[in-house]
Amino acid sequence: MQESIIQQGVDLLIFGMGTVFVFLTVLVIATLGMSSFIRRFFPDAVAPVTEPAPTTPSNSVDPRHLAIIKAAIEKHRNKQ
Amino acid sequence: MQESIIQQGVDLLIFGMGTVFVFLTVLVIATLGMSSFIRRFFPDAVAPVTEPAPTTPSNSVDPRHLAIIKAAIEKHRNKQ
Amino acid sequence: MQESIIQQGVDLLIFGMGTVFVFLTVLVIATLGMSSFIRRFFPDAVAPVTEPAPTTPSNSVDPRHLAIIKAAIEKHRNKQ
Amino acid sequence: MDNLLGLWQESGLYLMTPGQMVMIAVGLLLLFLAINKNFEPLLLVPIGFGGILANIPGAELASSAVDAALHGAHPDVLAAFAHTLGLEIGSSLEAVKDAYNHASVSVQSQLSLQAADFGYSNGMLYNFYSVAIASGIAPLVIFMGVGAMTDFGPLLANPKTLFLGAAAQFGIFATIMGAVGMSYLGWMDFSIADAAAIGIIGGADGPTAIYVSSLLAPELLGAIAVAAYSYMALVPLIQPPIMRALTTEEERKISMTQLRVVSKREKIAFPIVVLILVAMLLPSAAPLLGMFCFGNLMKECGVVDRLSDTAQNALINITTIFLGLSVGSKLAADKFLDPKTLGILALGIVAFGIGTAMGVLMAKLMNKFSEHKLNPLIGSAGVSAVPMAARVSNRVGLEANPQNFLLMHAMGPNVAGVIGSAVAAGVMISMVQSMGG
Amino acid sequence: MDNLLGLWQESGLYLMTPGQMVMIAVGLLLLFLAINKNFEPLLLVPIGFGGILANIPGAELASSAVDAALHGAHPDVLAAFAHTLGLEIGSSLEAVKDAYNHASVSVQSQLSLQAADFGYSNGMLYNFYSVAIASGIAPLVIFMGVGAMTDFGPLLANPKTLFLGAAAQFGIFATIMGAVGMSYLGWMDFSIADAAAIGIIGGADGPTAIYVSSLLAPELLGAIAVAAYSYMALVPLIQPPIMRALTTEEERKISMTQLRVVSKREKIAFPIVVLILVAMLLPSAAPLLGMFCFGNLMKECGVVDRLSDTAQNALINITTIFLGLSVGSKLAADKFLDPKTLGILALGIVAFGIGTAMGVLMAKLMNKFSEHKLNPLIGSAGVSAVPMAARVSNRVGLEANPQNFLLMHAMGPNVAGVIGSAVAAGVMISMVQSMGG
Amino acid sequence: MDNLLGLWQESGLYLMTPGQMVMIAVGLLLLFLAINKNFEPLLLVPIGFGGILANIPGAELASSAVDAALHGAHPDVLAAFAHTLGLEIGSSLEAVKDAYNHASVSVQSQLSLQAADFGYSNGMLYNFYSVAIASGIAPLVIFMGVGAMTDFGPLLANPKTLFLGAAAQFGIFATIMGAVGMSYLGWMDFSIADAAAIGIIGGADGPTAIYVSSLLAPELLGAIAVAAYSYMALVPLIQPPIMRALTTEEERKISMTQLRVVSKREKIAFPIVVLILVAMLLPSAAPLLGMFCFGNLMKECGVVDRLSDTAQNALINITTIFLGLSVGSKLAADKFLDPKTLGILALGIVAFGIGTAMGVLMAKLMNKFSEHKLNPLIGSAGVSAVPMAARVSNRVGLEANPQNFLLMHAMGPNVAGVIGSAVAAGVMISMVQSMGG
Ligand code: NA
Ligand code: NA
Ligand code: NA
Repeated sequence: MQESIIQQGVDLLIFGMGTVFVFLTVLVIATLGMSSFIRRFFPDAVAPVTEPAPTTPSNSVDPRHLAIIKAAIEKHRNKQ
Repeated sequence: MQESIIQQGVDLLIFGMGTVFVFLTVLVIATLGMSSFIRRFFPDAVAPVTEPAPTTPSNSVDPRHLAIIKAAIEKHRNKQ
Repeated sequence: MQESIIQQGVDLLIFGMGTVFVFLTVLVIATLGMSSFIRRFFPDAVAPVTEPAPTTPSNSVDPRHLAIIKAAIEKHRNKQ
Repeated sequence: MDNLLGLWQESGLYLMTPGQMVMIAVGLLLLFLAINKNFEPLLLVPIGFGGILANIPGAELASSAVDAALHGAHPDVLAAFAHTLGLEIGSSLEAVKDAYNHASVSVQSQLSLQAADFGYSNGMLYNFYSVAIASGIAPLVIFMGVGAMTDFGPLLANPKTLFLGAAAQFGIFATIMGAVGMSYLGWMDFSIADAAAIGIIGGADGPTAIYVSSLLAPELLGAIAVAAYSYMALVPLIQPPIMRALTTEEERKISMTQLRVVSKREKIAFPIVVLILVAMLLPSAAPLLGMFCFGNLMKECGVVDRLSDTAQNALINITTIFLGLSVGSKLAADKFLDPKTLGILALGIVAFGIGTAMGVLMAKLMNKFSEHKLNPLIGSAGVSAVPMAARVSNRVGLEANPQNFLLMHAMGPNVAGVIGSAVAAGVMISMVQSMGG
Repeated sequence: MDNLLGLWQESGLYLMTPGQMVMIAVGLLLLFLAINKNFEPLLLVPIGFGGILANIPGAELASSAVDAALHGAHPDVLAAFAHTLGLEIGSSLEAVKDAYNHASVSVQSQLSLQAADFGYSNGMLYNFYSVAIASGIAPLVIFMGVGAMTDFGPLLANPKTLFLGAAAQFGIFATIMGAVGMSYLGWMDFSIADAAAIGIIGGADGPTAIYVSSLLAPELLGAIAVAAYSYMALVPLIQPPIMRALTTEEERKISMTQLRVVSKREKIAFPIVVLILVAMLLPSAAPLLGMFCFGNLMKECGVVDRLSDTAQNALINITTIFLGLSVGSKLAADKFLDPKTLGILALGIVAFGIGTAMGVLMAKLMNKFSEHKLNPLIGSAGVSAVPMAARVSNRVGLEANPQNFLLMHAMGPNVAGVIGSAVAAGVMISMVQSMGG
Repeated sequence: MDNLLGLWQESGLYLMTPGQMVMIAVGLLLLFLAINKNFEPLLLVPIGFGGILANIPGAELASSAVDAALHGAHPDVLAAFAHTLGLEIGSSLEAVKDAYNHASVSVQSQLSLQAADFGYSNGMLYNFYSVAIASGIAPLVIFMGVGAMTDFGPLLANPKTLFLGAAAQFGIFATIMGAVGMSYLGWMDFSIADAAAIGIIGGADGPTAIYVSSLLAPELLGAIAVAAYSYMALVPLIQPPIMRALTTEEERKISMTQLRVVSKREKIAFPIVVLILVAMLLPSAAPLLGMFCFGNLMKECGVVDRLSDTAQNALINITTIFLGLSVGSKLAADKFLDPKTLGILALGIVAFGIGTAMGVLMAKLMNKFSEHKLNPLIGSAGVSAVPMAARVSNRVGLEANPQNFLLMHAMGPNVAGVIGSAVAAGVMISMVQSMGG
């Protein structure tokens, strides 16, 4: 039993880590294939621009837009 | 059994279509009655305007407003 | 039984009202203690402003902002 | 022809009972009050509509599968039910119904599966009720949302207004005495649990009333909820005469000093303080006050704004829709059209009146012992009915002194009343359950 | 090594059946149509994706615990199931499956607990299906949201367009005849309940179709939903040839008078009128039309805008996500790859065609008796498929007369079609259930 | 007097155990860290608050009806339970508890009904846990929302960074070895299922950790979730020393070429490619990766923006509130205050450290074979902890070279780490369940 839990841990380590590497390796290959296929046969008419900022998952409102809107409101209020 | 399913289908056709027509006919009458009652006894003070555009169920933001807001943001950004 | 329901009602009245007063009295004391502790040891760097308007639970959009935004849209529309 | 006859015999006109017709009229009345008179429309529109749906004859939207099977009363079904209930085969429908209502939960759940075997299923509104109210979840989620919309600033600036919120809860307990008195006199047949559930109308707080009555007196829930929301809407009519009668012109003119500035940190600490006191003193109030404080903490802590926004909008709105329809399911004619409903309506308005009076009198009492005078008009806001009662205090105050804005001062007792009735709810649930009520 | 072998034997490549491969391709096709061709993407993206998930071999996402246990087919499990089902120990897997499918609800729920005892659990999509569709709740909530997005103004301005919405429902019933005919000829094995569920495709209304088939023919739900949404997306291709064939150039040029102004009060009263008629005449349509009218009342009454907004946005979106994935669970290969699916696809397009034709012909018939001529092109909008069919009417109208804007006129029959098919759904559910279908 | 005594004996002060007091302090600490130190507040505010609620003495909010009945320990109840469990009447409370914990699901569900017969009901948090976590739904819905917020652009521009996400998962498996080692040495009593659940902390991904531990080690879920979120918040402290120790100044200065433009079509195709690989190679990862890819497809496909918005906002927020409170229910003192918790906290931080190190070392290894040099600092982002770890890579990179912006480059391994740990989760669930763990 004590032996066996170590054995089970080693099994998890080997097969688990192996699966992760195999799966992600296949995914690298598939992704490269998919990308080159699409870039070759279905290029976009207009080149899209990569987003300049990173995704910030916990923040759903674009802070720049927020700032602009706030500024607009502020300005309007000052005029009154 | 084979006879019977045809019979059941015919029953559905006759009573189903009949119910649809009867129900909607009663609804036409009830609606006309309701409308004339309301227009006679509870006319609106100010005539409301019928919406100029059709309902677009799959689009929850008024596209015109969106365009205006976008334009405003754009303008503000250009000023900076 | 008839006696007993009156007795139960009186029990509820006495212990219920008593608990409400005891609990809220303790809460008054705890709140005063908490406030004086915080004001003494963790005063805010900048004094916050109390909200000028009452909470209006059933209205989730600040009506003033709404008015400003509407005005902005109106203005933009007129320019077009 | 059988089909045509069948359709006619399944039509509402053929099946409708006078009771259902009356209840449909009641539903229409609630819609009218909500839409035209602005009576708590967020709740009364769904409740009124749900009440009409619950009374559509033949649709059985508010019935469980077992109710529907009993209503169908097919001999095979009754025989099977009688067997499960340990009755002799051939028992009357009444006997089966009676045994079912007194059966244990495990037997009821067996009957439920049996009804499904016979092809019966729960009605739509019954399912809504089970998920939203019987589980207790909808009132708690709404309370969390209310917490996220509540500003304790005015209360923190003047904590002694909590006493006003405490005093106004006397309306709850006086109403309980009224209900048990009616039972004692033989006018009504209210149990102590019923009486407690009726009393909570005096808390002037919708989710608390629904939560308590779902636990203590589910069959009265429809009448209690309708009474609670209707009287909350009627606060501008109910309170002012009482407030004027109990105060002098001089008292109504008392001008209160401006509230001090309350810091963000105090506002964050307050829900935690309440929570800890609940944990130490009154565990039975933990579900209600726990969720309320959680909502308020989300609002004030400033680091989970997206959760707070959702609790105040999408989540509370979704829950309100289903809560309202579910309450409507309790407006089925056979449950609602009962003399008890009249008793509940009568007791409910008394509850509001007494709560109002006690709040005002408490303020006058506190003025005897305190240097900083309170305007006693803010005492009536202690019943809660947020924010209506606070607005009433302000309005009556302005009549006496056009320069005297009481609104912010009245918000303190107003939110104190929410805490007060949640405390009362906790202690009542705990006491009634230990009375075997 | 055992582990390595185990992993390989659990991998999709080892386990995948040809049927699953085909269904994954079908799922990808649905995604392609939704994303690239804009085929009702709000539903077909979740349905297509759910369909792929349901066909991942070994993951059993669309299976109940009992299905998974039967698929595992361990002798101990089969023996226990056979015992519960009253079969002799050692019964074949087929015998156990068969007995399970015909067992009563209480026995099935016992097996469900037994499967849990053996460590099996329901798949993710199976759970979604149970909660969202088997309970009936998701289609009803979506219908409520659609109600909150529907403007009955054009219909109220010209109520007789309701007849167009009635006539177009003939597509439903003609399709039922087609389905029973196929059964009669021995081509397919549709029961009367199956036939009714297939017919409802002709209602051109997604939630109605899903609601009806979840009650009458759950095993056909996948095919019926896919057919309904696909053909709704194809309305711009299906309808115009039929419309042109049945009308003359002159008729298509008919110009209609501008619609009168409809007051707020009429719009508020309309859903209540519909509800009362349902209560009096057709209780079986109460769930669908009740929720639809409730949504519309929330929109129009103007006092519960926050509820109406939520019903139109957060709530309908959340429900759509789970409804779509749940429908996808019914695209599992062993259920979907059946000759019946071909029959359903064939009958569905006929249903759309007949509904379109009858709407147009009804408009022509009404013109014979009425002074105010209708442009018969608006008749085709009576099938519903909101708002696509109304746009098609407008577009075909503009071809004939570039000054003639039919869009608002076509919205009347368009929303009438929604009511019409909900009425048809109610009467069919009621009749089929009383046929013992 | 009985009532007064009853109230006191039901009060928290009378009932509170030292353990509950400690756990309330832990809950307050979590709130402090979340609110003042910004430790993953979206999760730790609900978890901390839920933890306090779960430890309110007498409220039994985190207990099932059966737990509450066992806690009450009334002789009649124990006798009835003993009978159902097949024990002799008069068995000790311990014996009944033990038999209950080892009973089959069907027997447990019988006891549950029996407890209801005696008037016990599930606590609020227990219900939240059952619906949100035990069903598996809440972590999956959050994963869908995360998918809808993830931009795979940087990963698609440089797919070989997937290897960094793979290498960092070594933290998971090394931790498993640590846990089984502790068991081997007799320090702790972790089963292989416990070890796997603890290992997943190294995946640095909240929903994955909660999903895995709800399946493999529900009683450890509280500690695992607290460890996972706390260490994710501590990434800016944990990672930099390791990153600096394993890299030279030169390596940290490596400047990477700008990422290529990735087309919309590639972004749409990527989640579908992942899904198909999952279907072919690793069905056990289908729930997690399926929902993740579904969320991402909704975001990228551009035709279901309203669903994507809801998945990213209302739906994920609602789910987060209930997920957090549910996790809090697992902070009840009798479960959490166990030496195992210390073991979990110790192992968790090791897991983060090893994952970070392996990511960095993998980047250095890849540089040996590749022309386009990677800055090894982006390797540490492979543990996921999105987007914190990527920001740490950027910050440490700027220290070495103020012109070198690594943020976008680090987002590739960062999201690769999410996929990597979902794959690891799938393979572990499948292997452990087949080990009979
Ligand atoms: Na109150
Ligand atoms: Na239709
Ligand atoms: Na990870």
